[in-house]
Amino acid sequence: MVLEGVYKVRSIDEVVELLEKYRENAKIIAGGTDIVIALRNEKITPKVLIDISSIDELKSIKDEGEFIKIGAGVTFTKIVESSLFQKNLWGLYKACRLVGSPQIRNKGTIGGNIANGSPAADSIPPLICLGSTITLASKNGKRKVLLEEYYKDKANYGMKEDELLVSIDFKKPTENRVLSFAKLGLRKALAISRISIATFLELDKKGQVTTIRVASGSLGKYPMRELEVEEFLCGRKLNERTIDEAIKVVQQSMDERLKGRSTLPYKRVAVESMLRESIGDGIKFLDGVRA
Amino acid sequence: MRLDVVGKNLIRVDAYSKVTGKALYPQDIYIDGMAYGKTLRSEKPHAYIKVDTREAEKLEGIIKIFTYKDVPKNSHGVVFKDHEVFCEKKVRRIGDPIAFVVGESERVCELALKKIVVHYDELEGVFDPLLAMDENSPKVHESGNIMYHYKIRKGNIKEGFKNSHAIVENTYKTHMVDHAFLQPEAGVSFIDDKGRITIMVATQYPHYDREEVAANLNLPQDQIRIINTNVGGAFGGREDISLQTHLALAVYTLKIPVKVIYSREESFIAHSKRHSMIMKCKTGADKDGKLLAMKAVIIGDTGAYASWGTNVLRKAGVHITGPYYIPNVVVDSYAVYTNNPFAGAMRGFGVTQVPIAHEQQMDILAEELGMDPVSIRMINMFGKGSVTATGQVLTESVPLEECLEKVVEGMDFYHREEEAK
Amino acid sequence: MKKRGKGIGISFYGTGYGNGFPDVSKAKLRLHDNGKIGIYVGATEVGQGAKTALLQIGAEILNLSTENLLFISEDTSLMPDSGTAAASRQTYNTGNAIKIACENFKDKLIEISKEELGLNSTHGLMVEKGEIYLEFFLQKRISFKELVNKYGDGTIEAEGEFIAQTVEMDPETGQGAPYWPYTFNACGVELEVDTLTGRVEILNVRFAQDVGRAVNPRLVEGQMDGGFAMALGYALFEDLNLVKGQIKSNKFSRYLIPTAMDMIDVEKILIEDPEPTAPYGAKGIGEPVMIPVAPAILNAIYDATGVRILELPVTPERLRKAMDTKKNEGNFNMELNALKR
Amino acid sequence: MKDIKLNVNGKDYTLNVDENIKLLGLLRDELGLTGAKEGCGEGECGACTVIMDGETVNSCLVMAFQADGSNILTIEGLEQNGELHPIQQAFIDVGAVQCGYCTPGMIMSVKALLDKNTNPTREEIREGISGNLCRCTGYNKIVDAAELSIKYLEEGRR
Repeated sequence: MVLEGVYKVRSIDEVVELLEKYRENAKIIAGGTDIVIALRNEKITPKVLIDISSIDELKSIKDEGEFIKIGAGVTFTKIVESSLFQKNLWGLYKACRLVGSPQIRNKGTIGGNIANGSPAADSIPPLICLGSTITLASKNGKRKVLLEEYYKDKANYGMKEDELLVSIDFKKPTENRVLSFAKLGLRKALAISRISIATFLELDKKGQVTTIRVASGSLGKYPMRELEVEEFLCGRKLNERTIDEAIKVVQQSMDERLKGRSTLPYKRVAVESMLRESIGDGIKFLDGVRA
Repeated sequence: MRLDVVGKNLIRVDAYSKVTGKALYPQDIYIDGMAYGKTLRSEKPHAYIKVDTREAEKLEGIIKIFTYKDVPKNSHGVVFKDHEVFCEKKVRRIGDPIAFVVGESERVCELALKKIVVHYDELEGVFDPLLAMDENSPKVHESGNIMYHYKIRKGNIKEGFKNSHAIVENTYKTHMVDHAFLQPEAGVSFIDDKGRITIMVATQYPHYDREEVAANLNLPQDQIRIINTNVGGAFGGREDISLQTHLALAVYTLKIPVKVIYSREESFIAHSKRHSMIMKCKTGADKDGKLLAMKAVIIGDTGAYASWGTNVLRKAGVHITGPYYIPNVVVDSYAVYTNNPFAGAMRGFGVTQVPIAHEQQMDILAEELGMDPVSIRMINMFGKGSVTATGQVLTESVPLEECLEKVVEGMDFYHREEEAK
Repeated sequence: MKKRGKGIGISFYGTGYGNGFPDVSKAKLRLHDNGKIGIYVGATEVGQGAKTALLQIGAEILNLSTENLLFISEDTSLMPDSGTAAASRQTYNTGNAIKIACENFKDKLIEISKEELGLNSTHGLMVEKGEIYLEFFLQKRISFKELVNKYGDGTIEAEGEFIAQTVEMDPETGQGAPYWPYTFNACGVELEVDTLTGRVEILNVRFAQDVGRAVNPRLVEGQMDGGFAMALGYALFEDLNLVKGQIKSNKFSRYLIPTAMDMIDVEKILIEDPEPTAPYGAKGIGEPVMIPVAPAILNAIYDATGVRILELPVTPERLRKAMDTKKNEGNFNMELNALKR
Repeated sequence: MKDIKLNVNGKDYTLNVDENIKLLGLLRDELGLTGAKEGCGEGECGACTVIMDGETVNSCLVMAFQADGSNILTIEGLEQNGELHPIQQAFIDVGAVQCGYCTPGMIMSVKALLDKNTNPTREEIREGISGNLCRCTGYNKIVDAAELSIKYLEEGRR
C-alpha cells in the first residue's frame, strides 16, 4: 500500500470536505481494526486516509429521552461500560462484549462495524432489532436510513463514496420490552460469529407475544431480519411447542437462503441453540420485570 | 539424597530480560546499513519452473536476487538432503523457495517479488498419502513416494487374534497442524570481526545450522558462526533450515548485513508441520481384558520433503501399542511423500498422534468386555520389568500405575460403572 | 442440551534421537577471572527453561549457587555441540554431559589444589562454595579466585560427554532398544458437550506426569499447562484447512489456537521415581506433557455423547454430524491397494 | 511524510513519519522500543499490545499518524528507577514466562485490566488477557501472576 495523504481531522465538516475532494480515493479510518488489515492485505488501496477518531461529536452516547443516539465513533468498550445498556438493552451490551478481544473492543467502533458490513458483525443484529436508523452526512447535507434497509438495498440506501456515517439512533424500549442476543463462535474469545441471533420481545400479561423482532448474523449475505419467524411467533404464547415450531420456521428460511452452501447442514441445526438462548433470555428478563 | 539446588523452584535466569522487553529476538536486531531480504515462494504444489528475474533486478534499491544458480551446493535436509535451497527445475509444494531478493528496504523487496516472472509448467499433484502409495500416482521425488517403511514382527499375530475373546478394529485419522509459535522466523546476518559469516537467528540447534550452511556455501564450518538469540517458541518447527542459508549466502556475496523477517502468513508456509496420520488398528484381548494381539498400519504424510519423516514414523510405530504389554504385535508404519506442506518435528514427534488410536481402542475394548476404562488399563500397562513390543526391558522408573491412580483418585471414574450396574 | 462425560488417556514416550543413532551431548567448563565458572554447552533455550534447569544441575554438583555460574549456550564459536533442543533430550542428555563435565572439573580443581596446597594426596579435598579445602584440616584451603589469578582466565577447564544407550532395531522385526529413558503419564478430563451446537467445554482436568525427578517443579508445571493447551487446540480447534496442498488457514484469525478463556486450570501431579541413568534421576517431559490429553478428550466425548470421533479435529460440525447420524465420524474404509503388493 | 507529536513512556517526541507505517513500526523502528512484538499483523495475537491513552491497543492496527497527540505506555516504561513494576515482579515470581515473546504484550494487558478493576476474578483475568495469545504457558501461570500482582499492588498501596 502506498498512501499519499493522511488526515487526522477534528470535525465532521472537515471530513465531508475531504470526501468530496478525494471521493473513491479516500477511506475513513476510526478504530482501524478492520481497515488496517484490509490495507495490509491490499484488499483496498486508497490514496488518502481520513482519521475520524478524534472527532468528539462522533464519540458520545446520548440519552435523548425517547431516543438513544450513539456516535459512529463510539467504541465497543464504551458501550460495554455505559450504564444505558445494562437492563433491557443488554442484548447490545452482550453483543459488544463478545466482539474480538479487549484490544479490539477498545479501538473498534460501532460505526466501523456497520460500515464494514460483515455478515458476522456482532453489533448489527441487535441494532436492527431495535429498528435503528443511521445518519449519513455529506457535503450536500444529511440523510437518515433504516439500518435494515441499508443492507437490504445497497443500491438505493447504501453509503456513497462522499458520505460519512455519523450516528445511530433508536427508540428506547419501554420497560416491558427487552433486547437479547446469542452468539456461536468457535472459541471463547477472538471468535468470529458462526451464527448470531438478536431478539426484541414484548409479552402481554398472559405471556403472548405482542411485539417481536428477530435478526440474525452470519446466516446470509448481510445481517437481516428473520421475518418468517417473527410472523409465526407474533400473537402466540411462547412455550416449548411454539419455540420448536419457530426453529423449524427459521430452518426453512435458511434452507432457501443458504441452499447449496457447505455450511448449511451444521448451521441449520446449531441455529436452534442460538434461537433458544436468545428468546429464552428475553423471556427470563421479562418474567423478572413482571415478578 | 540431600539436594540444595535441584528440586527447587529457582527463578528463570531469562525472566528479568523477558518481563522488561529487553530480551532480543532476531526481529529486534538492527545493524547500521543493513539491507533486507524477501523470499519468492512457489504458488503451485507441483510444477516445472522457469524463473526470470531481469525486470525485478532493474528496480531501484534492489541489490541482488539470488536463485539456485548462486548456491554452491543446492541441497539440504535434516536426514535426507532432498530440499533445495532454491528450486532449480521443479517445485514440489506451495511455499517452496525459488528466489531471494535483497534490497534497501522491505518495501522495494516486496515490489521486486511481484516483478519476478515464474513460468509454471504444472504437473499433476498428489495430496492424499493413500493415493500417493499407488505406483501409478505422480511421483513427488524420483525415488518414489514411499519414503520409509518401519516394521515390528513380534510373537504370533494369528494365534493372538485366534485366542482373543474381543477384537476391535478401527481406522483413525489425525490432521496436519502447525506449531504456531508466537515469534515468526527472522534473522540477521553480518561478517564478524574475524571475517566469519555470522547469522543471528532463533533456532533449536545452532550446530546443525552451522553444518548445513557451511555445506551449502561449500565453506569450512569454522567460517560460519551461528548466534542463537532468544527463541520465541519452537516445538519442533525450528529444526529444519529456513532462512539461515539465504542470509548466509547474501552476506557472503554482498558483504553487507542483511535482515529477514517473516510475516505470520509466510511462517505458516515456511516451516514444517505435524505429520497427518492414518492409523488402522486391530486389537484383541481375552475375556479378562488382557491384551493378546495388535496389528497396526500407520501412514504418515510427510508432504513434499522427508525432513524427520523416517524418525517420526519410526517413533509412531514403536509407540502405537500404547504403554501396554502385548505379546503378539505386527506394525507397519510408512512415511509417504505428497505435494502437501512438508511435515517434520512437532512436540511428541509421532507419539502425539498414535494415542488417538490406541487409547480409543482401549476404551472400545473395555466396553465390549463390560469393563471400565481404568481396570483394562491397570491390568495391561507397563510396570517395572515389562517388555515393549520391540523387546526392550523397562528396567527402572516406570511409575505409570501411580500416574493413573493419582488421576483416578480425584475423578471418580469407577462411580459411573457402579451406577450402570 | 448439555451432556457430561469423563475420559482417560495414558501414554509412554521414549526420549532422544533413538535407534542406535549416536545421541551425543558435550559440555565444557572453564574457570573465569571473577572466580565464576562458565558452563559452555550447546543447549538451546527455546522457552522450556533449559538454561535454568541445566544450571541447577551444574550448581548442585559444584556446590555453588547459580549466581556463581555463567551459562554460555548461544554462540557456535564458543560452545561445544550438545545436540538439538528436541526429543525431550536436553535435561537427560545434556544434563548428564554437564554432570560429567562438572565432576571432571571438580577432579581437576582438586588435582591442582593438591599441588598448590603442597599435599601428598587428593584424599579429603572438598569443593564447595567457591573453595577447595581439606575437610579434616580447614586451614588448608584455596579459593577459585586465587586459582584463576594464578593460572589465568579460562585456562582451568574440563569437558564432559554423554551418549545415550540405544540399540538399533532389526529392519525386519523391529526388535531393539530404540529409546531411553521412557517417560509415562496419565490425564483425566471431564467435559460437557452442547448437543445442539457440538461445542465442547472442558470442566475438570487431572494430569499426572512422571518426571523421574523434577529439577524445577514450577518449570515442569508450566510445561504441563502448555502441553495441555496445545493438545486442546489439536483436539478441538486447530485446522490448516489444506486444499490441494494449499494452507487456507494461514493466519491467526483462521488458524485458531486456544485463548486464555478456552483454557482451564489443570490439577497437576508430579510423580517422582528417579531414573538411575539420569542426572539426579531427571527425565525430559517437554513432549510427553502433550501426548495423553487429546485421547482423554476423545474418550470423554464418547462418554458424554455415545459417539466416537475417529478423525481430528473434533469441530462442532463434525461432532454434531456424528451425533445426528449416530455413526462414528471418520470411520473410513482403508482400501490399500498399494499395501497389498 | 506527516508531522506528529506524541508522548511515549513519559517522554515527548516530535516526529516526521511515513504515512504508511503503523504505531508498532514507529515504536520499534524509529524509537528503538522493541518490547512490543509483531506476531500476526492482524490484531489477533496481542504481542504488539501497548497502552494508548489508558487503554490497550494492538499497535499493529493503529496507523502511526493516528497516534498524533496521544500518550503511549510500552513495556519499557514500566520499570521505574531500576525497580520492576509489581506485575513484572509477579510474572517472574510465579514463573509466568516461557519463550517470552508474548510476555510484554501480556503484561500490558494485565496492567490495563488491573488499572480498571483492582480485584478481578480468575475468569475476569482470563477475559482481560483473551486478546493475547500464548503458545507456551497454557495461560494458567499468567493468570496466577495477575492474581499475585493484585496482592503486590495492594501491598504497595498500603
